[in-house]
Amino acid sequence: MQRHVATSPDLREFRMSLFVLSRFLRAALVVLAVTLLVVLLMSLSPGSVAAVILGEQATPEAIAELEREMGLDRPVIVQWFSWLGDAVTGDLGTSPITFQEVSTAIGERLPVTIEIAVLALLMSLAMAIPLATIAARRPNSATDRGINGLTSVLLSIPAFVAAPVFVYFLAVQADLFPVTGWVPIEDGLLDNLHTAFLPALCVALIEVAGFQRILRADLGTTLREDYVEAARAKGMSARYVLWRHAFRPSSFSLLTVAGISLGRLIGGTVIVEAFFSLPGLGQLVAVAIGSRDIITVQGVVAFVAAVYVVLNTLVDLGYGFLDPRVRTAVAR
Amino acid sequence: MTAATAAQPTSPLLEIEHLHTYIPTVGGVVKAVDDVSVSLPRGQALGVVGESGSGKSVLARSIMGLLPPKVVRSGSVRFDGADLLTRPTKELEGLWGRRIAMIFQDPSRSLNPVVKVERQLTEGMRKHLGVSRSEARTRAVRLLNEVGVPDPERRLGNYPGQMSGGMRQRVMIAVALSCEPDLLIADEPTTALDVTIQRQILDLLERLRRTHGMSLLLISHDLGVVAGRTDRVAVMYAGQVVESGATQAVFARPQHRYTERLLQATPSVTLPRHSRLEVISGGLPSPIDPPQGCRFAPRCAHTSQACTEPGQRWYELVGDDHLHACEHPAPAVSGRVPNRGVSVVGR
Amino acid sequence: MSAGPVSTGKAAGEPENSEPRSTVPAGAAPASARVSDADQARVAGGSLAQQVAAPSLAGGMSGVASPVVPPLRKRRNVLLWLSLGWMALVVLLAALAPVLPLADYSAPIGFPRADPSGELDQWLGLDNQGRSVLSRLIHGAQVSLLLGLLAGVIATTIGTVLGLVAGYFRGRVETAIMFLTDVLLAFPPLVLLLAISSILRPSFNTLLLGLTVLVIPSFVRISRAQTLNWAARDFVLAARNMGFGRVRIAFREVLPNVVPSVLALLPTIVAALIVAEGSLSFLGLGLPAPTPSWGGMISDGKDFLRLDPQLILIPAVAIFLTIFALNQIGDYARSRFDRTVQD
Amino acid sequence: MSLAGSGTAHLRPQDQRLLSVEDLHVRFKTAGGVVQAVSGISFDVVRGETLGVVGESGCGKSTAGRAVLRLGEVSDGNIRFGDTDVLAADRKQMIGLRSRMQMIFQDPVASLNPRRPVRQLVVEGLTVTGASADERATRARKVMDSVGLDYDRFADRLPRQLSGGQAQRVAIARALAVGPDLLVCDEAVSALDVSVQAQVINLIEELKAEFDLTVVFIAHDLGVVKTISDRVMVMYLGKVAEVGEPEALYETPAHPYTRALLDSVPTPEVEGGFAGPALAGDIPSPLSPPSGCRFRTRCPLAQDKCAQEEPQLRQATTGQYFACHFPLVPAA
Repeated sequence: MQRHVATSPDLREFRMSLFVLSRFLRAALVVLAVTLLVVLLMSLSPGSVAAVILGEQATPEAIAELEREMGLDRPVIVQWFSWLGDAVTGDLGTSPITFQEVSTAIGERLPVTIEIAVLALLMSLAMAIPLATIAARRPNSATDRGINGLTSVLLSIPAFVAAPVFVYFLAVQADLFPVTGWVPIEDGLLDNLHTAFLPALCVALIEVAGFQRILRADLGTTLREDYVEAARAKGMSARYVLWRHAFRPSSFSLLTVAGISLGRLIGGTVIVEAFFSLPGLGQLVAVAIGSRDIITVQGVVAFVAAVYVVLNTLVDLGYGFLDPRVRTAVAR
Repeated sequence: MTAATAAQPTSPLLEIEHLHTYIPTVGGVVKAVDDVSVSLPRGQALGVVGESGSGKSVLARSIMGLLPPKVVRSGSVRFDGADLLTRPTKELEGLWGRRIAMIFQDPSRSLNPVVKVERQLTEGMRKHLGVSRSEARTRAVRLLNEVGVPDPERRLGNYPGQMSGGMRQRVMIAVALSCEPDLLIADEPTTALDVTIQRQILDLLERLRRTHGMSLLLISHDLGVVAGRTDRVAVMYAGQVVESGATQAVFARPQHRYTERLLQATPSVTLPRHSRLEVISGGLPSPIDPPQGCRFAPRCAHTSQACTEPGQRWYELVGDDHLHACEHPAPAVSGRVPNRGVSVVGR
Repeated sequence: MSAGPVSTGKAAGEPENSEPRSTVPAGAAPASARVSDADQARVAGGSLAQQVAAPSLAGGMSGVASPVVPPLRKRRNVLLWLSLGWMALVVLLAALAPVLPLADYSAPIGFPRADPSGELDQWLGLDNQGRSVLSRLIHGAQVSLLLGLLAGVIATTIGTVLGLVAGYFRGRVETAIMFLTDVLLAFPPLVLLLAISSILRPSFNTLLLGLTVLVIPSFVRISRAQTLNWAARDFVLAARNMGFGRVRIAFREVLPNVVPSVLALLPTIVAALIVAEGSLSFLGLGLPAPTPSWGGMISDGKDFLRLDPQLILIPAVAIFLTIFALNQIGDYARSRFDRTVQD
Repeated sequence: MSLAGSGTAHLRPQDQRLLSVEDLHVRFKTAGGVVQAVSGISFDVVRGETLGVVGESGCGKSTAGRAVLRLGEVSDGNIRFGDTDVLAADRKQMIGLRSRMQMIFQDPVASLNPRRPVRQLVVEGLTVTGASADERATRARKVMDSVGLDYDRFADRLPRQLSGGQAQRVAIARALAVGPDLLVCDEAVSALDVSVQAQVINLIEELKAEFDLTVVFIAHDLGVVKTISDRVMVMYLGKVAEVGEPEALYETPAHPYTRALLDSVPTPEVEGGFAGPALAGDIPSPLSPPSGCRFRTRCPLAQDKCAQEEPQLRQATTGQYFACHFPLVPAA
C-alpha cells in the first residue's frame, strides 16, 4: 500500500535522529561484544602472557606470581571490564613483548594500512565501474559475457597468489616496481606510490568482480524499470538516461559494498603486508600472534572491529541520506 | 486498415500497415504483433483493447521504437507521413517526447524515484524546446497547474515517493504534455489506480486532448475505459487486430465473435443478481506457434472450415465504417448487446 | 462458454454468414481495393457485410511478408563444462591420492628444486627440499577441498536454520541471531583465523572450526533474506488458513523454497574457504609441516622466486583454476536456482 | 447499538447468521504512526448468501476479510462463526474452525507453494486432520473434478506451469477439499483477464450451490460484486458506508460515496462513458482519517455537521442501510 503521508518536518527530524542514534547504539554494542569475544578467545589460549614474558625456563610459581600482578588470575569478565575501562580512555595497554603502548603502535602502523586499503578500493572501483556500465548497456551480448569472464578471472586470484606472481613478472622480470619495501609518504608521494602500487593491486583484483557484478546487476534491473523507458520516451538519449537516471539508483548497493570492503580491507591486508614487508597493522597483528602478544592482538582486533562497524554504520546512514526512497520510508 | 484509409480526406496522423513485431526467445519466436494495420486520424482518439497477451502494449512500443535491439519489426508505421520503422534512433529521439509522448501503466514506477519532479518535468523541455532553466521551471509550474496538481511550486521539489498514485499520474501527464506533442500514447494509464482516481485521470486526458488538439492512442484491457473516451477502437487478440471501427458501432454491434464474447463476459453493474456470465472457454493460443487462420477459432463456438484457412479475411459492415475478420460474424441483435444502452441507474 | 449449447441465445439457429463472402480470392485484391457493391449481400442478422482487402494473408501475397527471425539459440556454456571437468579431475585425484603410484609427499626423492623431467614423480619438478611437487600438489588438494567442503556444508546447515528461524519467527530470536551475525562479521576474517589457529594450535579440527564460524554469517544473511521474501507470499498465509502450525510452515513450506538459493551460494563460499585456508598456510599458520598445502607451497617457493618461479607458478595455477571453476559453477548455480536473481 | 462503531442497525437476527462481526477494529503500528485500517465495522452473513464487499484500496476490505479468518491482527471487536467466538478460540478449536472457513487469494500463483505439485496442493488441508494417503488421492481427484481440472493432465504440474485461471481453480479446489461452510474470496478474480474472470465467477456460483457454501466476496470491481452478491457492503477508509441488497444499493444509492463509485465505473453503455460527475480529491491517509464522517473531505454534500458527528448506520426507505447525515434517499 503506497500512499502519501504528510508528516510534520519536526516529527520527521525527530524520527531521523532517533534512527541515527539507534544505529550508533547498535554499533557500539557490536564492538563491545567483539572485545568480549576476543578476551574469551584469549583466555582459552594454553599458556599465558606471563609464561611468554618469563620465557621457557620460568617456574610455575614465578608465572603464577606474574599473572597475579598482571591481574590475569581474575575471572575473564572482570578482566574484560578492566580492559574496557582503560580502552574507553584510549589506553589499549602496553605490549609485554615490545613494551610499546598498543595505541601508539596502532597509530604508527595505521597510515600504511589505510593507504593500501584506500588505494586498492580506488583501483578496483576504477576497473569495476566502467566494466559494469559497458556490460549493462547491452545485456547478454558478447561484450557483457566477455566482461563477466574477465571479472571471473580476477575473482580467482587471491592475494597470496597475486603477490608472488606479480612480483615475479612486474618486479623481477620487468623491473617496474620494487620487489619489497616501503617508502613512507613523507619521503615523497611518487616513491611512496611506487612501493604501494603492487601491494594495493594484489588486494584490489579480487574486489573488482564483486563491485562489477553488483553494479552490473543493479544497472540491469534499473534499465528495465518503467521510469527508464519513460525517460527514453521523452527523447532523452541512451547515454543521458544511463548516467542521469539509471546510474544513481543503481549505485546504492555498490556504495554499501564498497564501504564494507574498505572496512574489511583495513583488517585484511595481512598477506600483502607480510609479503612486501610493509609496516602496517596486518604485520603488527601477525607478529603479535606469532609471539603470543595477547595484549596487542586484543587491542588491534578491537580497533579494527570498531573501524569496520563504524564504517558500516556510516555507509548505512549515508544510504539513507542519498536515497530519497529510504529517507521517506524512515521519516514517515 | 487500408480500406478505411482510402476513405479519409486527409492523411491520418498515424498509419500503421502490416506491422509485425517478432521477439526471438530461447523457446522460439514470439509473434507479439502479427500483421496489424490501424490508423489514427488527426485530433482523434483511437482505443486499442485486448486481454493480456494480445500484443497491445508491444504495439505501443513498436510504434515508438522503444524495443530491445533483438526485436524485429516489419511493415510500416507512418507518423505524419514519415515511416518511423526506418528512422535511425538519433532522429527518433528528436520525435519522442517532442511529437509523440507516452504515459505508462503504473505511475509509481514510471517516475524516477530518486530524481525530483522538477528535473523529470523540465528535462524534455530543455532538450526539445531549448528553453532556459528558469523558463522551463515557469512552464513546469503552469503544467502542474493545468493537470490539477495543487501547490505546484512545492511539488517541483518533491520526489515521486512523496505523492499519491493519482498525483503521480498527473505529473506523468504533465511530463507527456510538456512539449505539446501531436500524439499521446497512453498504455493502460489508469489500471494501477482506484476507480474514483481513474475517473479523474480519464477526464483530465479527455480535457487536455481537446484543449491541445492532440491525438490519443489509448490502450486498455478495460472495454469501459476505451468505450467512453475514444472515437475509434481496434480489438486485439493474440497479436492481431480482429475488429475495428467507430467505437460506438463496435460496442453496439460487435461483429467478431471474440469481441462479442468479451463484451458478454464483462460483468456490468446493470446485470441482475446471480446472472450467469457468458464465458470464453479455453485459453490463449501459443504466441510462438499460433493457429492458422482465425486465432480465436479454437475457442469459438461458430467455426467452419473457412476459419482455419491461413490469413485473415476482412469484411466491412457497410454504413458503419466497421471492419472485422470473422467468417461467422455475430448477428447484429445478439446476446445482451442491444440492452446495453440503459444507463447505470435512473437519474 | 462452459454453459453448453444454449449460451448466446441466437447461436444455434443462426444462419451461416459465409454466404456473402466474396468469391474473389481474398489475397488477390490490391491492398486498398474494396469489393464491388454487387458482392454485398444482406446478412440474416440485419448487418451489411462486404469483404474488403485482406491486409494479412500470409506469404508474399499481401505485399508485406512476416519477418524471418531466427529463434535465439540456447548458448552452450563451455566454461561451465570445463569447470565441472576440472573439479571432477581435482576431486578424483585428491580422493585417489593414497593409492596413486606417487612418491611420499614428505620425503626427498632427488636434488632440491630439480627441474621437471619425464618421470611421473618429477613431472612437475621437485621442491626446495627435493620432494615431488606433483605428489604435494595432489595431497595438498585433499586438505584444501576437504576443509572447504566440510566447513561449507556445516556452515550451510547451521546458517540456513538460523536464518530461517530469524526470518520466520522474528522478534527477539531474530534480534539475537542477527546481533551475533553482526559481531562475527565485525571480526577481520583473516585475523580471526590467525587468532584461532595460533591460540588453539593449528590442526584439522581447529581450522575446520575457524573456517565454519567464518562463513556462517553469510548463510544466515541469505537464508534470512530469502525467508522474509518467501514468508510474505500468500501461500504461507494459505497454509496458516489450513491450520498448520508455525513450525511446520517454517520447515515444510518456507524452508524448501529457501534451500535452493542457499545451496547455490555454496560453491562460491567453498572457493572463498579454499582461499582462506590457502592464506593461512601462506602465512605459515595452516596445518603443520610436512602436511602439504597449496598456500604453503607458494610460501615455500617465494624465496626462490628469481631462479625457480615454477615452484610458485605451479601451485598458483592449480589454485587459480580451482577457484575459477568453483566460481563458474557457483555463478551457474545462482542463475539457475536462486529465484531472487530471476525475480 | 454500540456507540464506538458505525452502528449495528443492519445486522440480522442472531439465529440466522453464520458469521457475525461486530465493532471490528484493526490498527497497524508503522514507522509513520498507527494506521487505522478498520475502524469499528459490523457485518453479518446469513447461511447460504453471498456478501460482496467493495471499496477502493485502503478501505480495509481485505484487512477485514483476513481478520475474520484470524489471518491478521485484530485490535478490537467480536467475531462469531456459528456459535464459536473466533477471537477466543484456542489452538484446537481454531484447527476445527479453519476447515470450516476457507480463503481464496488475489494472486493465485503466489498462493500456491511453488515447489508442490497440484496433486499435493489440492489436499494440503487434509494432512492436518491426518487423512491417509489413499483418502487424500481420492479426494484430490474428486475436488479437481469439481473445479473442472482434469486430474491426469494437471496432477503433476507445478504452480508455475499453470495459467492464472488454472491456478485459481487449484486454489479453489484446495479450499473445497476441507469441506468449508464459508468461503472468503479476497479479490479472487482481480488479477485475471476478463474471459478467465468470468469462468472463475461462474465456477464459484456453481460450487456455492453444489457444496452449500456461504461466501464473502471482496473485490474492487462493482460489476463483479453486483453479479455475484446477495448483499453488498460498501467500505470507505475503514468504515461501512452503505450495506444492503444489490438492487437497492446500485439503483438508488443513499450514500454519496456509493453514488460516486458507481459514477466512476467506466461503461460502454453510456454516452461519454460515465453515468455521473467525477469525484474530486484523493483518498485521505489512514494514519489520520478525517473526523466525523470519513468521506466528508471529498463529499459534494458535506456540511459542518459531517466534521463533528460520525454518522451511524440507518435504514433508507429503499431498504438498504447507510451511514450519512445527508443521504440521497430519505431514511425510513
